[in-house]
Amino acid sequence: MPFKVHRIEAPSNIVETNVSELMSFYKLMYKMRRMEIAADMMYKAKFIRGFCHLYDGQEAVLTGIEAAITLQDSIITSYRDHCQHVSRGGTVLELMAELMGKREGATRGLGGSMHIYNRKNNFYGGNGIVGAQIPLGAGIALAHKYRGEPNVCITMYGDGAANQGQKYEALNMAGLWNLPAIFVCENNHYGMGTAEWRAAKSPNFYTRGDYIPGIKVDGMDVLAVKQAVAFAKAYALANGPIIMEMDTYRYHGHSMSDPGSTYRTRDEINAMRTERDPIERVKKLLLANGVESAEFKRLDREIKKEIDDAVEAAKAGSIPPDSWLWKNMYAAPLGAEMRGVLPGQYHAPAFDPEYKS
Amino acid sequence: MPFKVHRIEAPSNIVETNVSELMSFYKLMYKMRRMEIAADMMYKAKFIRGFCHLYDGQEAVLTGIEAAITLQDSIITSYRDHCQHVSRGGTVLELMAELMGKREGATRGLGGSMHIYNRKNNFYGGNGIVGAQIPLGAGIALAHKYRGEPNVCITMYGDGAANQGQKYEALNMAGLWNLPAIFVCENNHYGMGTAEWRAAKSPNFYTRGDYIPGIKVDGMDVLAVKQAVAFAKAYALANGPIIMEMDTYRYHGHSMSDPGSTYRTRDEINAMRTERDPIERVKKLLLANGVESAEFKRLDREIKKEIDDAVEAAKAGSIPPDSWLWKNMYAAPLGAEMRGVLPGQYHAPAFDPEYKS
Amino acid sequence: SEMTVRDALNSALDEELARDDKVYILGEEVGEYQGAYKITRGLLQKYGPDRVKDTPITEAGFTGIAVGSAFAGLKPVCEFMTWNFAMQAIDQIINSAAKTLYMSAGQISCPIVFRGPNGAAAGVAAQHSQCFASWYSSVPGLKVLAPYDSEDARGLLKAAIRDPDPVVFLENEIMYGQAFPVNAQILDKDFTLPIGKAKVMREGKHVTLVSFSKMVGYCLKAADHLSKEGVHCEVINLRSIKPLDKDTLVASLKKTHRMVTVEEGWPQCGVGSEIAALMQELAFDELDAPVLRVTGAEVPMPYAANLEAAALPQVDDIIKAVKSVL
Amino acid sequence: SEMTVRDALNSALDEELARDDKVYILGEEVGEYQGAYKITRGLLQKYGPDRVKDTPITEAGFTGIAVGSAFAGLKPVCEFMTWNFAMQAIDQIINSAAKTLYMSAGQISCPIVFRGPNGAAAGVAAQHSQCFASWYSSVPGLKVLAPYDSEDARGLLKAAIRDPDPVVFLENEIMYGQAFPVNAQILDKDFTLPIGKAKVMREGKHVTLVSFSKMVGYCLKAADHLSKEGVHCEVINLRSIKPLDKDTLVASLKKTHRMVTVEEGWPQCGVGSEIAALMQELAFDELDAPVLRVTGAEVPMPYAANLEAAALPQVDDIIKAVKSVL
Ligand SMILES: Cc1ncc(C[n+]2csc(CCOP(=O)(O)OP(=O)(O)O)c2C)c(N)n1
Ligand SMILES: Cc1ncc(C[n+]2csc(CCOP(=O)(O)OP(=O)(O)O)c2C)c(N)n1
Ligand SMILES: [Mg+2]
Ligand SMILES: [Mg+2]
Repeated sequence: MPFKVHRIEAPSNIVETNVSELMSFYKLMYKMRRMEIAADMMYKAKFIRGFCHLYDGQEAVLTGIEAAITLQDSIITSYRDHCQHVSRGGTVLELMAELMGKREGATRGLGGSMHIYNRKNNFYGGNGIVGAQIPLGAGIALAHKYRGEPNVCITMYGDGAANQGQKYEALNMAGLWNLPAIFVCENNHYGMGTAEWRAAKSPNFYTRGDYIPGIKVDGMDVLAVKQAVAFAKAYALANGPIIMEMDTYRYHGHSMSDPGSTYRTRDEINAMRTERDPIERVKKLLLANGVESAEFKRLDREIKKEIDDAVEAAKAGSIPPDSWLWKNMYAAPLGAEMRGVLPGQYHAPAFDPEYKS
Repeated sequence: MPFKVHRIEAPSNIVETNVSELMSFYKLMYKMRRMEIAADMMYKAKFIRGFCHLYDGQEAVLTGIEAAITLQDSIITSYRDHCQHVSRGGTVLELMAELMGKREGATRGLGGSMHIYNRKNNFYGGNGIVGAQIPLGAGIALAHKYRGEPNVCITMYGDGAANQGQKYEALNMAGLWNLPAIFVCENNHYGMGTAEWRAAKSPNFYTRGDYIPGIKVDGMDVLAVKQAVAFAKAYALANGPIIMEMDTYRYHGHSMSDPGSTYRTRDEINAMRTERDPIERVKKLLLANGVESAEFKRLDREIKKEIDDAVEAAKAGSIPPDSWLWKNMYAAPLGAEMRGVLPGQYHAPAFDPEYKS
Repeated sequence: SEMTVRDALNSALDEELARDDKVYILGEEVGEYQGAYKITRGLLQKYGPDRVKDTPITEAGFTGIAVGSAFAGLKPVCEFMTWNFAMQAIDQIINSAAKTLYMSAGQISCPIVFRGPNGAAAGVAAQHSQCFASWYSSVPGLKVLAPYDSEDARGLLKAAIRDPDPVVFLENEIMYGQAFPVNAQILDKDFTLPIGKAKVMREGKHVTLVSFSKMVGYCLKAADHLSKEGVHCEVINLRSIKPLDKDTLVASLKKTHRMVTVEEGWPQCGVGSEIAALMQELAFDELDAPVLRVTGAEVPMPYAANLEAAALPQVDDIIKAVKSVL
Repeated sequence: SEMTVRDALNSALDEELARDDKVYILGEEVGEYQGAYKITRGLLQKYGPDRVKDTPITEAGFTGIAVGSAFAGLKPVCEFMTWNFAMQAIDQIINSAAKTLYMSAGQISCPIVFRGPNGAAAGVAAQHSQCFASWYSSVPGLKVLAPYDSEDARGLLKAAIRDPDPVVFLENEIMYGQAFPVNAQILDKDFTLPIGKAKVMREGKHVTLVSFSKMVGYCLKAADHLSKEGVHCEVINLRSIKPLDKDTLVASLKKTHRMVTVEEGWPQCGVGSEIAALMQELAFDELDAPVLRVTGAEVPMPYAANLEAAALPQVDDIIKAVKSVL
């Protein structure tokens, strides 16, 4: 699938890669896949509660992005944020423990599935409000520019979110101020149960920035994603915002309460899995380039074990003490007293991001 | 100035008119002009308080719109809403009295300058929140369609409002649902003190609907406006939403606290007045077509007198009784009691749109 | 017979759609998906896409559209997937829906119902667990209702849809699946409950428990438990948070002389604050003890189950509060 | 010497821009136009367009951008032309700014000030006159400040900008032009006031008047008047509405045993409701009379001057309320 473009010239369709890069893609994507499948199982086994939005099917998008940027570049996304945790340097254990509400979790059991962050490595979450991350991402880009850093902010959102008004407000300001902002619409073709064309009069999301250039990419092809994001990063640093539409697919339902099969056909899902799966695609390339299939067996086993171990360790984790309720509401609590459930119960909130106590 | 279009074929540039139609335009526009000038004077004389946004300079837009639609079609606009009151059948006295906070006012002294309505003649106000009228207008269009009426809703907003996210949300839904909605961007080139190009990365407002067709019209030419709106109404009834950008100009500052001369040059304002004034333009046409200049003298005197009389009558009006504070908060008050300023002071709100008591 | 709150809401919508063709429903996933929480199940099939409209995820826009259509004479029921998302649209709810009748001197009314689940569900963390009862109830021009059981759900929703004013209707996701007894009267297609009236769910003489929505059930449980210890609580289900039924509250206070309010929302400027302020203003001499507020803890909602439980009132907390005013 | 509240705010902004290059201002008309109410006068000229940024009229968008930049380490001062317009952006203030530090387990802080005029100005009617003090003060994670005079304006705004948490800063348009005495300490470039502490503006023994923003002046006037009749009011300027300085309030109540709260906002679930609820909860036995609330009337703000006056607390109302608790 060639790039489609809007108000910009397409980058080259010719990509250079090598076995070791492809291997690293395979490993990361396979790990994401297994992690999400494990989360699905743990949810069904009632170790996880609340909302839980899985990323399997879409792995090439994030993997390609990460390949084209550095940890000095920023990422912000929606509630579908598990895989950013690992791509930005977190562990599977931290993710699993978070989903299970354990103190070992990425956000200590405070945030849950939708609220994962890694400030150190410029991952800004995790946002449960559809569309809200879009201006936030533009603001992070503004901070990069303000400080004169050679970095961009990647803002990821769905095809459903693409209709949000605040997206247009953010695009306009990003354009006016030439912010180094890359807006990545992960078009998995459904926002919950609503097909893109039922929610968007124009589902050509790469053109929806109107006066902002756009590029449409096969989001199931990690090499295409990497190529396009590298191009977009250079563009954004030199000129300002750009929109990328990643054509992708979520295998699971929207969240755990959605079987994901009432508004789309089994055939559609199966066709995606068999014809466009991003992991199989890379695997095929590697096999064609001399990697033995035994090597994959070994790798897969290794990764599965990593996930299984993380799941077990997370299960064995402990729940956060009740005193943590009162931590990190304020960076400067200033002696404030917050009220508990009962009158007379006042608590002094503490700033304690290390959770020392 | 020819029509400019976006995703649609332009209507004909050839307009038919006649002396009597032009005369009616002249009268309405001149009345609007004098009324706004009177409001300016009354404001400066401290008979009017708070916000007061004048429409002089932009008269051809509303006049042309009204000429192309009927009172069964709906209009909604921003806080710059004085002239809709008279174009939709209200009196100058009602408007002036409202500005002075009198019980004889269009909204009985409750609404003030920004909140004028005429429900009977499908004028929905009057909205003080920039952009909020845009989805409201789409909703009124939805009601027309829902009931199978052959009518459109005209939603008027400024170049500043054109950047609002809720506009994009409303456009998308209007497009999805083929609503008979005409979105009229009155581009007077400034939103308060901000020139259009400082607020909008793309100030081609007629193209900002992207997938929604648009047409740019000389908003200082009442005949062009009429022609284009008639075209747009037919289009909207058959197909759904359309955007119209009216190139116009406000002679006054944004509101009474703005001299209107810090962010634009006197030269610019003077050039507009001398070269593009919508009233002079119609007058010239009429003079060229045999109307005597004495006739204008007579007319102008008549209209000025109407305005002066209205101003005097408004001044002589009475202030609303304090008991009106408690009217029309609810259509069905259900025996509720609302609290006054002091404890123990409870008031039963009444539904009394006739203000009988 | 029994009926879940979900079915109560669903049947109320169904009957009102049937009764008045100006009534229509719009919101995210209300149609083809049958509702995120299945409140609108079957309605698209029965009434078609003009009456049951799926919207994009654009709350400000579709709320404005709904309000505009109400100005123009339709009677929309505007579903928010949860009330948290209505913050994107709150300007339209307050500045357009609540204020226009007044600003237009009675010309333009706004017969609309805004509904959806409010407050905490289970394990959905800080951005999905806020209670908006106090904010909306502060606004003159709005009516604010919160059903507890299936009777409330049917009677209040049908009353809200028939009401000519904007109504904020606060449901609770956790209650959707709960079944309650219903009788023929409640099932009658013209059954409505009066807006602005609280219901005494249980009579008692020692202390009055006041709450709304899910917490009414907790109060009833606490009352049950306390009655075994000889403490008889009067339990009031507010039903209407605006207008607030101060007469019923004062009457009960005159009887018990003690009051505890219970809500899941944050304490500061909460519904309990208003009730406490009102009671001491209106019936100072009747109070034998302070009106105590049991509330959600003053924290953004944490995710972990134990912390979530600690952040919300439990039956035990209510019992403790009651004991402390005796 | 004297200084207007406008100049106090302006000088505070100026000094904080000079002090910390992470501080920047954004909002509608803050730059070339010099501020709709001229609070930012001269700052664009002095600090340039990267530090003083004009935005389009897109509150949700620029608030989100401001919050995002704060997450990433900048210190934005986000001006709302009035707080009414912030309803379009309230989701970003609550769900992004207030909750993220907590949700991120202390990783991502949000040092931002949201500021602008709040509540009623003169003759601007229902959509432009709402007081948001109670709503914002209900939200854990926010700090909510409301200056009264020039000392407050300087000291609280500078403290807010230096504070690492999101601060909602509620000004009053009518106060901008008022001049107040200032001394060298107040004018010092490192003058800040503590967040969370109320100020006793006037000592008294008969009754405590509690208010914030413009109403503090009305309370002082009422106290003046009453003192001539031998009634000595203690006047408390809250300054901080979240956190609320309950210690100062209780201490005063212990002295006077009577309290009247005054605010321009609506009564239900207002700041006065919270204070009344708190006082009877924390100091029931100290109350010799109910805590009375003087508030804005429960109506959308009408336009006509006489109705507007009737809808807002006047000095006379405060005097009446005081007399009724004596
Ligand atoms: C403002 C808001 N409205 C509604 C929701 C409920 N909701 C959560 S995700 C979602 C669908 C989003 O679809 P899309 O943007 O395509 O992202 P995807 O889930 O496909 O990744 C909805 C409606 C929400 N969280 N926030
Ligand atoms: C949401 C919101 N933000 C800000 C304002 C303040 N304001 C009132 S009018 C205006 C300028 C609008 O300009 P434009 O849309 O071009 O309309 P015009 O006044 O030129 O007719 C601003 C910023 C407001 N009323 N509402
Ligand atoms: Mg999607
Ligand atoms: Mg303009």
